[in-house]
Amino acid sequence: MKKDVDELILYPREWVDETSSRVHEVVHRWAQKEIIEDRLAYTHHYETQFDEKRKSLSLTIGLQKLTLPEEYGGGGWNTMQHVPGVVTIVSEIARADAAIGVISAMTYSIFGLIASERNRKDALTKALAPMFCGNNLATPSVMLPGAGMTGEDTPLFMGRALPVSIEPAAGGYRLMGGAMRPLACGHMADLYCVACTDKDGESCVAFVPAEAEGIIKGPAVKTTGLNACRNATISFDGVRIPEEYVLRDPNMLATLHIWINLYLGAVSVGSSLNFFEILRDWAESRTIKGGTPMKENPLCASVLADVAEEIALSRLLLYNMAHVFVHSERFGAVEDKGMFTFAQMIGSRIQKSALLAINRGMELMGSAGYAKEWHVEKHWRDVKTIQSALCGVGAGVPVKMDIARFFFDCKEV
Amino acid sequence: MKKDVDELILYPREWVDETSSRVHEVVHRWAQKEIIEDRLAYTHHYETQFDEKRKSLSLTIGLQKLTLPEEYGGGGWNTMQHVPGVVTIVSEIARADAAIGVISAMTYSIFGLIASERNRKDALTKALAPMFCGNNLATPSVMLPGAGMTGEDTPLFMGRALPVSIEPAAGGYRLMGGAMRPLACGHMADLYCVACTDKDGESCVAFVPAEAEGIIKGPAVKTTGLNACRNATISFDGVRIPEEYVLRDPNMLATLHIWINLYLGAVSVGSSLNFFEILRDWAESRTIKGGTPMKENPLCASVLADVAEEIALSRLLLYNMAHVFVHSERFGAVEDKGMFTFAQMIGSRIQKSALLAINRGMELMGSAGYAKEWHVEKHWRDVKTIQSALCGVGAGVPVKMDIARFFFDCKEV
Amino acid sequence: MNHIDEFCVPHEYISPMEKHLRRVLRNWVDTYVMPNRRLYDEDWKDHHLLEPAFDRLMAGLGFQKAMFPPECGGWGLGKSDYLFRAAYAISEEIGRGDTGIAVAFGVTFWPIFTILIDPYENMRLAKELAPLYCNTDKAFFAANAMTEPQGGADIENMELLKGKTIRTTARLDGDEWVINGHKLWPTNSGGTGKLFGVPCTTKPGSDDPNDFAFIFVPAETPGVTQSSPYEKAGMAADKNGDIWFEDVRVPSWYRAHGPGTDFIAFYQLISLGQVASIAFLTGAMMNLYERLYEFVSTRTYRNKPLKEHDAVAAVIGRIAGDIDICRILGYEAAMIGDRRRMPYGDPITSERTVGRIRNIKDFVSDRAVENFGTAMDILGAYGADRDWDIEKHWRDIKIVQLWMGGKQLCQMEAARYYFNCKTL
Amino acid sequence: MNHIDEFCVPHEYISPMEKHLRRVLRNWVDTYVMPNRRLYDEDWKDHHLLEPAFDRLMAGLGFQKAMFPPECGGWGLGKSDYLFRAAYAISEEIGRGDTGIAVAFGVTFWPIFTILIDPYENMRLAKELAPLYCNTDKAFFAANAMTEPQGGADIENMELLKGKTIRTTARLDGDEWVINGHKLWPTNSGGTGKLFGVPCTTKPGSDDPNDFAFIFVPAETPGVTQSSPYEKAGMAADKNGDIWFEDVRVPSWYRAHGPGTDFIAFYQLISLGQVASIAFLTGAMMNLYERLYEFVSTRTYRNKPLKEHDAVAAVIGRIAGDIDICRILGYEAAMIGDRRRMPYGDPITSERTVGRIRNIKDFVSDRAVENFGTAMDILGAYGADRDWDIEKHWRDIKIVQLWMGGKQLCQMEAARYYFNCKTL
Repeated sequence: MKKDVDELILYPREWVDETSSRVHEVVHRWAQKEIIEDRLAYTHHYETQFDEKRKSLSLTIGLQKLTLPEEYGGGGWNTMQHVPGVVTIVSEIARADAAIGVISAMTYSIFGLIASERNRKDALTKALAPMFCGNNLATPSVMLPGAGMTGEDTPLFMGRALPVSIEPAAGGYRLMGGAMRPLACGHMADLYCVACTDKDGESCVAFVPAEAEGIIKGPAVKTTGLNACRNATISFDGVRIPEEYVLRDPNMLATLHIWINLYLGAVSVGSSLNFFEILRDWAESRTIKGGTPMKENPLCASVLADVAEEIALSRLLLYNMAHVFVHSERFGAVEDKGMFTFAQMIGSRIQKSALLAINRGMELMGSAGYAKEWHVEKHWRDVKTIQSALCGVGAGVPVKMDIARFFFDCKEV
Repeated sequence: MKKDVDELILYPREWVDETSSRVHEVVHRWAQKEIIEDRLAYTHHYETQFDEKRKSLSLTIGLQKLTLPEEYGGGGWNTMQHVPGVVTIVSEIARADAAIGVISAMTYSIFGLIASERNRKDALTKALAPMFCGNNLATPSVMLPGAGMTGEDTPLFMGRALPVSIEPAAGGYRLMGGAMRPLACGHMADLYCVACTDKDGESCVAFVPAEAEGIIKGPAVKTTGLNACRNATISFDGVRIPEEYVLRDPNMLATLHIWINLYLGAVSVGSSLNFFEILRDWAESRTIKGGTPMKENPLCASVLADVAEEIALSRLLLYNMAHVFVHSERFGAVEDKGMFTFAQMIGSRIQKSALLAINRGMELMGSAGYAKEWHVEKHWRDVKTIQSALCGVGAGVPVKMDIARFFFDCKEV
Repeated sequence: MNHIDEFCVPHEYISPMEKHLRRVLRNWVDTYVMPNRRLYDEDWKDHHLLEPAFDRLMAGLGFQKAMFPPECGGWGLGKSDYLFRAAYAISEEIGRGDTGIAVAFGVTFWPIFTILIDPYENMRLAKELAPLYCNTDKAFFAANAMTEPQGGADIENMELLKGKTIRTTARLDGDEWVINGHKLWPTNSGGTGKLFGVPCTTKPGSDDPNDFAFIFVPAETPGVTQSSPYEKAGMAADKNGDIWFEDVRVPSWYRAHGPGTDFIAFYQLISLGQVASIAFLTGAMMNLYERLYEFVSTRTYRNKPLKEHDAVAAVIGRIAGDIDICRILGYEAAMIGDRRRMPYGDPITSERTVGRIRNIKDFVSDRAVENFGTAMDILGAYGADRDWDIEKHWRDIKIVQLWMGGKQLCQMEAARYYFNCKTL
Repeated sequence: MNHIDEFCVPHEYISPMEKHLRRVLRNWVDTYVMPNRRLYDEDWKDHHLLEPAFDRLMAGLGFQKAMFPPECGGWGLGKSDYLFRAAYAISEEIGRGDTGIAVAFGVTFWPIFTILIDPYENMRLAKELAPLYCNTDKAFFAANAMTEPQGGADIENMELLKGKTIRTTARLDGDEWVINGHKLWPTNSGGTGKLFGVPCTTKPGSDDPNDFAFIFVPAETPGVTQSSPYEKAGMAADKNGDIWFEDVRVPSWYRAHGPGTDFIAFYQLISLGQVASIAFLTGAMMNLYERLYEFVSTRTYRNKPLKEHDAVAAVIGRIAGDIDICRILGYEAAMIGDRRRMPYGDPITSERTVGRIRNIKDFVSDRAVENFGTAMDILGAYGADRDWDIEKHWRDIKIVQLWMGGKQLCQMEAARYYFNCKTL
C-alpha cells in the first residue's frame, strides 16, 4: 500500500502538540474530501467554489479564529507552543489549496504578531477579534516593504522602501503614501497590515480596516498564481486609524517578517507535498522507452530523488525555524536580529527548494505538467507567486544583505 | 568584539548534553592553541607535527577511547544521547584539522556501530578495545562499497560493488578479493573495517587488524587533500579473522553508512566553520575599489551571505540528522531503510554545502585563497577529498537511487 | 549596451536576407503582438485576438509561403544554404513577442519539411500541398501529430526505439492508406490545424525503420476527429488537443517518401525543431532584457536604482550575459544545420548533429527557465504581474523546455553521442 | 564521438595555420608534459622537470618568437588577423596538458603585447627586446608586475579606477625612469621572469589615464629584488612571488608609449588575457573528457558501466555538453578579438568587447570549476587521486577563475556593459 506522505517526508512530531495533531486530522479530511478528490470540478469552477471551500474550513471547522485568544472569542491557540502545530495545519491547508493557505498564513501571522503570549497587544486584538471570530470570512492583506522608485528618497527598513508614513491625528494616526503592492489579497482584503514609518523614519506596523476612508485601491491585477487572492496596488490618502492600530515598536516589523516567513514557508511546503503525491502517481503509472515504468528509469529516478530531497529538507528546515522561534533560548544567542536573519534565510531557502522541486518534477511530466487538468501547474504558479513576492525585490539580494549584516557585521550594504 | 562562531552559526544546544559541552571546551582549547594559533608553523612541518598533535588530543586528552564502553577501558560515551555531543566534538577537531577529524570520525563510527547501547557486539568490542584504549595512536580505515570494474559480476550493496567476500574457515572467516579504496588511511591503518559479502551475496562488515597476514597494500597514493591520512588500495588474499570480527547482520553495512555520514558531516561542517572565521577576518581587513572594506561591497557581501547560509544550514541539518538518529521514534516512521536514506540524503547535502561555501568564499580571496599560507586551500582540498570519497562514485547517483527507492518505491534503479 | 540588437552576433554567419527579415518581423511584433499579448491568456479557446495577427504574418506578409520552392509559389527558403539561420532569425523575432505564436507559426512548416529539404524532396506532393500555404489570404496551420497516449516522448526517441512503440497504423488498401490511431498534444491541433503529418507504423511493434511511415492527412478527411483545445498554463496561441483517426483514407502518394526514407526524412525534423526552440527562447530572453532593464532602472534598494547595487548588478549581469551566450550558441546550432551541405559539415540526421544541437537546446532551455525565474524574483511583488510580461514568458518557456521529448531525452541523446553509450 | 578533436569547431573561423599549430603542440604535450605532470607539484620550487619542457616548447620549437614581427626574427603573429584565434588554439593545446605551463608560457608575451599589436606599436622597443625572445636556445620568461599589496584586483579594474590606486611610482630623471614600488603574485616571478612590464603611476592618487605608465624593466636591473616562489595549491609551473623596485633606473624609451597611450595599450591585455584564460579552461576540460571517458567506461554501478547508467549518463553528458558549449564560446570570444580590424568589429579596448569577453570568461570559469568538481565526485574514492589527473586540473583551474580581478570583477564589468551602470 502506498505510504502517506507524512511517513516519508518526515518532520519532528515531538514538536507538534497533541491538540494540533487532532486538528490536523480534521483539516486533512477537509483537504482530501472537499478539494483534492474534487479537483477536476474545482479546476473549472475555481473562482466560484473558492469562498465555499474557505467557509467550510474557516467558519464551519472554525480555523479562522484559531489563533485568537479565547477571551475575545478565539480558538485560544495564541501560545507559542502551538506554533509548530499551526505550521502543520497551514501546510495541510496549502496541500489542498495554496490560496486558502496564504490567507490563513497571513491571518495567523497577524495574530502571531499581536496576540501571541510573547507580545500581546490586547486593545488591538480585541478591536480586530470580531472581524475574525464572527460568521463571515475575513481576509487580511499584509504589505511588506519592498522596492522604491528611482528619484524618491523613501524611509528604509533594512534597505527596503517604506513609502507609507503615519502622522498623529486627533486620537490616532493618519496614513499617507503608498502605491504599495501587498503580498496578496490587496483587492479583496478586509484588513490591511501595513509596514510604514513615523516621521522620524522609524518603522511601524499599522492596521487599516478596508472600510476606512481614503484607501485608494488600484484595479485587480492579473497574476501568475494565487488567482483567488486578488491583489491590487494600495495607497493611503489621509486614512485615519485609532492609536492602538499602530505598533510603534521598531522590532514589530522585523517580527512580522519572521511570522510571515514561517507560515508562508508552511504554505509552499504544503503545496509541494501535494505535488509530490501527484508526481508519485505519475511516475508509477507512466511508462517510457516503450514499457519501463518511469520511476524505474534511473535518470527519471534521479530527478524524483532530487524532488524528494528538496521537499524533505525544506520541511525539516521549516520545523527547525518554528522550533528556533519558539525556543530561542535553547539555541544559543538568538536575539531579535538573529531570529530575523534565520527566518529570512530559512524562509527564502524553503521557497526556493519548494519551487525547485516542482520545476524539476515537471520535467518528467511533459505536457501533463503543463495542462491545467493535472493541477501541477497550479502549484507551480502559486508557489512561484509566493516566492517572488516574499523573497523580494532584487533576486533575494535584500535577504542576502540581511544575512551578511548578521554574520559579517556589514554596515553599509 | 567579534562574536564566536557558535553565537552566529547556531545549533540546537538543547540536544547536546552537559558533559559533552565540557569536553567540547577542552577540545576547543586544544584546537585553538595547538593548531589554529600555530598554523604558520604547522603549514611547513605538517607531516611531522601531525602525530604529535594527534597524540595530545587522542591520548593526553583521551579522545581516542571516548566512545568505548567503560568496562573495556573506554570513556563510556557509548550511549545514544552522547551522539550529538560527539558530533560537536568532531566538528571542533575538524575546525582545527580535517585529517585528525576524519580519523576521529572513523573511530567513532566504528564504535558507534559495534559498541553503542543500541547494538552492542561485546566480544568484538572487547577484542578491539586494547588497540584504542592503550597508549598508542590507533588508526582505523573504513572501506565502503563503491564502483565495480566493467566485466566483473560483483555482489552488490544497493547497487554498489562489494569486491571482498568472506568464507568460513576454521573458527572464523577468510577474506578474499578487493582492490578496494578505503575512505582514508588505507596505507597507515591499524584496523580495517571492510564492507564485504558472504557467499550468498549478503552484505557484512568485517574487521581486519593490520597485522593480519595476507593484506595486500598498494603504494601510498598522492591525493588532493587529507594528505596526512595516507591512503592506499587494499586487497585481501585469504586473510583470516576470528568469527566475532564479522558482523553478518545485513543491516550493519547500512548502519555503518549512517554513522560515517554523521561524523564525516561533522568533519566538513567543522572545517567550513574555520573557513568562515578566516574569511571573516579577510573580508574585514581587505579593501577593494581603492578603499572600501570588502565586506561593505554589496556584491562581496552577497557572496559572504551565501557562504554563511550554506554553513549555517548544513550545521542545522547535521544536528537534525543526529537527532533523528538518536530519537527516531519521535520522527514518525523512520525504520532502518528510512534512516539510511535520511543519512545519505542529509550527509551528501552537508558535504555539498560545505564545499560550496568554501568554493564561493574563495572567490573573494583571490590568491590568498590559493596560497598555502592562508590555510584556506587546505580546507578546500580536505573537504573535497571527503566529499568525493563519501558521496561516492557516479556524481552521487547511487545516493540519488537510494533516495528514489525510499520515496518512490523504485525497485530496479 | 543600449539595445537588444547589440547582443552578440557572429557576423560571419549572417545571411544577406537576415536584416530585412528581422526588420519586417520586428515591426509586425510591435504592431500586432505587443499591444495585445497580455490578453492572449483569455483568448486561448477562440483566438479572436490572435487570428488577425496570424493572418497578417502568415498570409499578409506571406511568411507561410517561405519554405516552398518558387515553382510552387513560395520563397524557396527550404532549399537555401541559409535555411537554419533564417529559421533562427525568424523564430527569434516572433519569440520575442510571444513564443506561443512562434511555435504555432513554426510548426506549420514542420510536416512539409519532410518533403522540401534536399536530398529528401517530393515535388509531386509539394506541388499538391503548396496552394494550401501559398494561395490564400488566411493563416494556414498544419501539425505534426506525433505523441500518442501511451508513448509520452517515445516518438521523439527515434534513435533508440525506431518507431517501435507507435500504435497508429497505416495499411495500404489499393492506392489508399488507411489510418487508425489516436494522437494528442500536437501544436496546431485543437481545431486550428488543416493538415496533419502523421507518423504511423505499417507493422505494429516493429523497430525496422522501413515500417515507419509519414503520411499527410488533411484535417477534413472523413474519420478525422479533433477535440477542443486543452487548457494550459500558458502558450495560448498554440492550441493542443486530441486527434482520432478512424479508418481515415488518403491517396497512397500522401506518404512522404517510402520505406526507410520516411524515417530519415522525419528524423530531420528533430534538429530543425530544436534550432527553432532555441530561437524561441533567445527571443523571449531578449524581451526579458527589455522589460528587466526598465524595472532595474526605475526601482530602488536603499534608494539607489537596483542596477546600481553591485549585488543586484551581478545577478542581472549574469542574466544578460546568459542571453549573449545563448545567442552565440543558437547561431552555432543553426550553423551546424546549415553546414549540412558543406564539405566539412554533417547531415542533419547524423548522430553528431542531433547530439550537439540537443545539447545546446537543453542548455538554453535551462538558462531560460532559470533566468525568467530569477527575473520574476527581481521584480518581487510585481514578478507575478501580467503587466510586466515576464511572468507570461516564464509560463510559456517552461513548455519549450518540456516539449520534443523533454529535458531527459535531450540529456540522453547528448550523452549517447558524447560517450558512445549503447543501452541508454 | 570518439576523440576530443570532434568537439565543436566553428569551421568558418579557423585559421589556415591552426591545424599545424595544434599538431605540433599536441605532440609536444604528449611527449614532454603528460609523462611528467603528476610530479610537477613537487617541482614547484626548482622546476627541474619543467625546465626541459619549457625549453623545448619555447626555444626548441620556437614558440616564444611567435608574436614578434619577422623583421625582429619572429613569426609575425602579433600583427595577424588571426592573433586571437591562434592564441586560443595554442593556449588550449597547452592547457590540455597543464594550465600552469600554459599560463607561464602565455604570460611571457603579455607585457610585449602592449608594443606589438597595432595600432599601438613601438618598433624601437620591440627591436631592442626581440633578441631576448628570438635569439636564445633557452625558454625566456617575462611577467606583468601588476598586483600590489594594498590593491587586490584594483589594477585590473581599470575602467572604474583608471590606475588611481597604483602605488608603484615612476619618476623621469633625465632620460631615465626611476621606479619604486612593491608588486606581488605576477605569473613568472619568483625568480623565473627576466623581463617585467610594470604598470606605474607618474602621479600617485591620480585617476587621469595620462598619469599611467607602463614601463619595461629587465629583472637584473639594479634595485630589482625577487622573492622565492610562494607555495600554492597547484599550478606548480607558474612561479609567483614578490618583486620590489627600489630606485630602479631604466632608459626613458622603456616606457611602452607615453601618456594616455600606455593606458589604452595596457588595457588591450585584459581581453587577450581573458581569451587565453578561456582556452586554458577548455583545454583542461578536453583532457577531463579523455580521463573521464576512461573511468566511466571501465567502472560500474550495478555491474553496468557507469556510462550506461542513465542517471550517470545525464551527468557526464552535461559535462561533455558544457565542453562543447564552452569551446563554441571560446572561439567566439577569440573572434570578437579578431574582429577588431574588420569593419563590423569593435576595438579590443571597447567597453563592448571587454564586457562580452569578461562575460564569457566568467561563464567558462564557472563551468570548469563545477565540472571538474563533479568529475571528481564521479570518480568517488578515486577522485582525489593524483593518478587520475582530474584533481590536478581541479586545483589548477580554480586559480584561473580567481585571477585577473576574479569572478566579481568579471561580473561587474559585464553588468556595467549590459545595463549601463554608472556607479559599480
